[in-house]
Amino acid sequence: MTTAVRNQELSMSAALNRALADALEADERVLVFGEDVGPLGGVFRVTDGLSARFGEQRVFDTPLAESGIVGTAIGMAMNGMRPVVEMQFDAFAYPAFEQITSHLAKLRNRTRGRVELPVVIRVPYGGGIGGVEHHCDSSEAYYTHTPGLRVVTPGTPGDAYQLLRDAIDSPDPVIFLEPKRRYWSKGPVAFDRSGPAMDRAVVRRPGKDVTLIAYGPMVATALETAAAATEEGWDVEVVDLRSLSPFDDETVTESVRRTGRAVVVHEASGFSGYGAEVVARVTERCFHHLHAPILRVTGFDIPYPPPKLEEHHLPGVDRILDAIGRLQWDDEVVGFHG
Amino acid sequence: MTTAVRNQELSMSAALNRALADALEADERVLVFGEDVGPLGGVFRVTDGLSARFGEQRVFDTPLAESGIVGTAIGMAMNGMRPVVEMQFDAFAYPAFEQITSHLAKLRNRTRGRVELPVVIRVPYGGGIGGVEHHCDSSEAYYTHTPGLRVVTPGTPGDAYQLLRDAIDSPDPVIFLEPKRRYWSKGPVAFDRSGPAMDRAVVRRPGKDVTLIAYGPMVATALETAAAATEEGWDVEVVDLRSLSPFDDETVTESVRRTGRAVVVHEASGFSGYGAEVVARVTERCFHHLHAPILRVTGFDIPYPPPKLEEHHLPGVDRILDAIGRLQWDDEVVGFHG
Amino acid sequence: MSVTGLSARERSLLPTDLPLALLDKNGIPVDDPALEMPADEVLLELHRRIVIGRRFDTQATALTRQGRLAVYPSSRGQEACEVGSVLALREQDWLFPTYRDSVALVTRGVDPVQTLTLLQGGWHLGYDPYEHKVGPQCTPLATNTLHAVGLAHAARLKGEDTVALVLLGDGATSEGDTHEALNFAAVWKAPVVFLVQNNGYAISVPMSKQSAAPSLAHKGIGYGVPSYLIDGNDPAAVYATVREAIAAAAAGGGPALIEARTYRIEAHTNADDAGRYRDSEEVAAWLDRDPLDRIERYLSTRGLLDDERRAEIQAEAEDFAASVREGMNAEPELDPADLFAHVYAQPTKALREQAAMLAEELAS
Amino acid sequence: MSVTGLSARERSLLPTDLPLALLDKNGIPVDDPALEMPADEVLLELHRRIVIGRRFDTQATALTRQGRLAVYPSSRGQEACEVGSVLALREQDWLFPTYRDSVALVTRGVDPVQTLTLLQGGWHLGYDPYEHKVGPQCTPLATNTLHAVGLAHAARLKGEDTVALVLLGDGATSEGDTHEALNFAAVWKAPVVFLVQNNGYAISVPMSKQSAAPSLAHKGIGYGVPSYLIDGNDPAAVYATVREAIAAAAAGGGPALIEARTYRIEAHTNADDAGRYRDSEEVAAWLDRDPLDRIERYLSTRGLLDDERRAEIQAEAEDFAASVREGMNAEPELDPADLFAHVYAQPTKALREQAAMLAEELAS
Ligand SMILES: Cc1ncc(C[n+]2csc(CCOP(=O)(O)OP(=O)(O)O)c2C)c(N)n1
Ligand SMILES: Cc1ncc(C[n+]2csc(CCOP(=O)(O)OP(=O)(O)O)c2C)c(N)n1
Ligand SMILES: [Mg+2]
Ligand SMILES: [Mg+2]
Repeated sequence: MTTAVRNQELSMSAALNRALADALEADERVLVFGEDVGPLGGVFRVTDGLSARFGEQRVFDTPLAESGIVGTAIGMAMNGMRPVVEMQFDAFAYPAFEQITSHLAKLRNRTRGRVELPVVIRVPYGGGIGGVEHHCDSSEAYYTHTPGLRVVTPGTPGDAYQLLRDAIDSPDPVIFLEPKRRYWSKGPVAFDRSGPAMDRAVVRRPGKDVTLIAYGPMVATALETAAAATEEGWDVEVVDLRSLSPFDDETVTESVRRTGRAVVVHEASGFSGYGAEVVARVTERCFHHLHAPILRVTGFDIPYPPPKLEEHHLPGVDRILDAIGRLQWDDEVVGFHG
Repeated sequence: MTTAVRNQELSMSAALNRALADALEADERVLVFGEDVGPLGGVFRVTDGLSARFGEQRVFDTPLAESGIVGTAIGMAMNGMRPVVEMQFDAFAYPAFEQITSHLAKLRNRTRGRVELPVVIRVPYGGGIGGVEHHCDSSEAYYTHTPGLRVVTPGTPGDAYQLLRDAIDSPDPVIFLEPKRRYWSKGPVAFDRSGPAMDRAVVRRPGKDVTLIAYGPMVATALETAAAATEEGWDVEVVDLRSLSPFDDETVTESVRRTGRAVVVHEASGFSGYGAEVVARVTERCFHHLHAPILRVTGFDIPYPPPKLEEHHLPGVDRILDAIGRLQWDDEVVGFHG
Repeated sequence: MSVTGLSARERSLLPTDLPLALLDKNGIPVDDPALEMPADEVLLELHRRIVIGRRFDTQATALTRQGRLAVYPSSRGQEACEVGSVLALREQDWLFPTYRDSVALVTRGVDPVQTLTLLQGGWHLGYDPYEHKVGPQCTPLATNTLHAVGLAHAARLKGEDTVALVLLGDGATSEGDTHEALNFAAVWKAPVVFLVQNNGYAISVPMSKQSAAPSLAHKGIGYGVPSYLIDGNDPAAVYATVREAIAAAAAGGGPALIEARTYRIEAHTNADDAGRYRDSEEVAAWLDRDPLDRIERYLSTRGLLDDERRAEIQAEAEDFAASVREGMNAEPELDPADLFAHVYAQPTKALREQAAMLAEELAS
Repeated sequence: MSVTGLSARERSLLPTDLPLALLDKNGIPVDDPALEMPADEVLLELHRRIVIGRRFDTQATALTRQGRLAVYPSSRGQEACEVGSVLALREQDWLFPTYRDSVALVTRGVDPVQTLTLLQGGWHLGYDPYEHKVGPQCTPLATNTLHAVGLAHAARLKGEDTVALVLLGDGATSEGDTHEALNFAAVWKAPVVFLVQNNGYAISVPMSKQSAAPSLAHKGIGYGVPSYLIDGNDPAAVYATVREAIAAAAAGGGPALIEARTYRIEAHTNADDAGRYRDSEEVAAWLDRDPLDRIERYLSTRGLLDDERRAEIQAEAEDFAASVREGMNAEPELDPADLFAHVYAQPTKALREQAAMLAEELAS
């Protein structure tokens, strides 16, 4: 049933569901657990039908405790399992922060490679769904700053499938960030895993004037922006990072050296955010190719706003176009952050 | 007794102890609590003698639970207190991450200013003391990326006193990072709080060739480097950030525009670390004044090493001098991160 | 392992085997109750507030269907807890509610429109916590238990006679924070009452997957906290127990843990599909134990409530619901500039710049 | 609140009022014990291992004074727990120790130099956890409880007959992770034994500031976990209890919680100054309850141990200590390049570059 169809149009949620099912099918060490991932199928239905199909020994609900979920996943992985756990919403992963930071990320190194923890933590993240407080955080920077973790995030249903399969197969722990506002967006999914490796960025749209660097929920927004930018006469290249840690210097550097201008986009607050790393390292490597400082278009430096105000917080096409416009095409000096 | 002496030579630990004593004396709403801060006086003796002097109602040991410490501090602050709590070592603050991130940082905003949380979380951080695993993390970036928190760190005993007094008086929650390798370094302390405001950086050493941006434990290292650099013919300006969040753009930008070159130094891993923000925002603001990309000298992207290897991890004078040397004095292009 | 007998200390900390009650499901007083029956005026007020609370709740659920509320977690079926516990509070006491406790809030006197502001998507909190001594409705599970302990402990340090009542669900008892809060409260003898509304589910997860303990109230003894297991659909029992626990806490007796057995009649929220994890017979059995029915029957039997009075209260509830509808019809006034207010006591320079940028965008 | 009596379930979960023991402080068997006295060979082995363990411990403390160890948390006085629990393990069982449990490790067979590698500052872990089924000595308090539960649950899913024994301190019981671990273990019926070494202090913080419960073992019932309160200075009692708990867990009976009352004779670590928070009379009283004395007296009275045998064991212990001294005199071989190994399964490009940079620095 799973191998016949090679290519299908699926929502991201369905693609993730399919990736979990195929991984459970392919490897009996894979376990899926967390809050409400059993009979309910998860609040976003990503685990829909899995406990019925694979049994409650392999797909199960846990008591309500995130540190407990990650801590026991670590113990299971020590004993040869490959746990895939869900944090119901991004902000609800914070109780697990110690287990993630002090153990999950570090145990391989601390034990000189003797303990391997192939654990995947699925975290629905980001806003744009009208969620009330604590339901829309973008917490990637907390994880990318923690050596030992891989952090990946799909921008398309196709990547959702492939990256999740790759994450589950990875010998390293992976924080798998799912852009919740894109759960219901559809796109083609190939099941042969023929896409680029998990740690590679991809050029989603080639262009020659400016590089737009995006990931997760902002990939679609970046592509929209690129389309709109043609009207202004800008040929925008869109790079989808896919892997936030490690960072694919090669792909990004090649693009920015070619275009000479770049904008990084993310939903999370800008200050000390992931975009800062992108700016810093790309600037180090491309300094003499840059016509203007790399700008960031990000969420403001505020707690995530209530639903009725989130549109003002989230980077959108206009704000990104504005930033592109400030890339000193006529050599005037203006900074986005003032 | 506390007001007679205006200026004294103290270790940073003693200066912090004095700041706590003076704050407890000045304001009866101030409470000091945490693990072992009572009769023992804290594992670094920063709270030495305080419970005897102010009583166990105001300076007390708690059960061993960091989320509990921060969570109850929030409740106490809601009820008019000004709690100053201690996390025994940096990595042991992680269990409190949810309380810090979802409540301490955000409650003012979430309640539209009705709930004010003047809480100070003291966190001994960083390495260089031969500490075993989990005792040497530099976790500043987790906090600086969290809007609503102020993050400050003293580099000198004088600042330790003043910044801690200011932090306790601040209406905002403050993550107060104490560089543990500098606890025993001595320096002059003025008790009149005549130094710059809590959110201002200071130029610790003026120079004209290159700006070295440092904070906390690296301030002393930066000053040493500056002294050594004179032999190479470089006149190095050292900026001590003091406040990591908010960031003092004015002082830093002024310096970098003047020198045209800069290096940021910190102990924490470089990737997605605080230095990235410094590079990104200073580059945005100083792009056309820069002769070379701003470089970072940081800890490697690895878990903190065991004691016998930490010297290789920590930024030291030589490594910083190397970075200064790579600032394209002869216009060759080399990046620190390869 | 062998048990050598139960000490007096243990006896004083363990809950009863069966939930304490004052009224059975038909509203008939139980024999030889371990709790004190509240005065008639209290019972009448419990009834009145439950009627109003339930009407408020159904109104809020209706508002989700009309798109006026982003989401609403109903407490239908749990009104004995929502109302009984709040009426047991004294004015100087604090309430620390969760997202499910909107009915508790309006019972405490919080303006209903302000109560719903969060769920409407207008601002994270619509009311002033200090006005009615009600903490923000808390979403990160169990985190509010620690706030309650801190606030109550501070009150004690200040010599204030304040008790904090914190509400939490069965699922929330599994979080580490609940453990830390019970322990801190016990060690500090903080005046806090923990009321666990055990409504059988944490979203879809049933109690059998949440805990293997004889009851959640059995957790108390592990902290030295006296514990009560009560019938959470009996308004009189909830009121009497919370009242007793508050009096003890106020008298310096320290915290108490109450597990109230109740049931969530609606789905977790309007966005949930409860049919995926429970069947309608189960719901029907609990409808048969309805808290409103129960107190209404008791009061009617006692002759304290007649049709006329019931109609009056119903009318009051309708008025209340109408005011809610009306209030929620108005779009909340929101100024995007407020995004940057209250991040810090004074906006930082960076925030002022960001605010200016947004203002410029909006002006163009 | 009134208690209507104790159900059979409750009875099976609660600990005894007084700590269970087999030998009193003078080594005299207690009357009518609730535990089964281990066989003579086991008692002899307990004694031998305690002698060796103690010698190891004093040797390690001495090494701190010579600067050969960065830090050492002594378990002097706690050897009944360290040795009794480990000898009760079967080969296929796992041990999850803390920083204080070096004696447990060497008793389990971990090489003593590898045991001390962490504290020497050489690498974070000197031994292979899979070799003797011993998890890394855990510093972040209580976090290892969850690892033990996960490992044990996985074993059960795989159909393996493995029990995990996790050690923790009195202070660690206050952390949220302990709560979550006990709860997960109970709900999953995971084969885990939680052994709390209640040594009276968490660094300087005494039990009175840590918990107000009748005992820490009283926490068990709140999870549905059977609990034992035992004399943690009685090697026979520790062995018998852990053995019983492991057998029950292996048989599918689920987890158990054991509180062993013991005492830390030395300061928290060599860096600590215990004089700041406790007096010498207290220490003296506990020296009088010494676990080694106790079992030695018992075995001698029984005629199972004579001076000759004691001398033999002492000699063995001295040899062991000598081998430790020798092992620790050698500087650990450390290659800075290893800093970049094992961060990921394969070093990333960035790490390879950083490694190259360091190599270049070191070469110049
Ligand atoms: C720390 C945390 N984890 C997860 C969630 C997501 N979540 C919201 S409500 C809920 C179930 C809560 O169940 P319970 O405590 O029984 O309260 P009830 O909803 O039944 O009133 C979950 C898992 C959350 N809000 N906070
Ligand atoms: C999460 C965490 N917080 C704080 C510490 C610092 N710390 C190390 S040992 C200790 C006391 C532990 O006491 P207990 O659990 O009783 O164990 P003992 O040392 O007595 O064996 C503390 C506070 C830590 N290691 N981990
Ligand atoms: Mg519930
Ligand atoms: Mg202890």
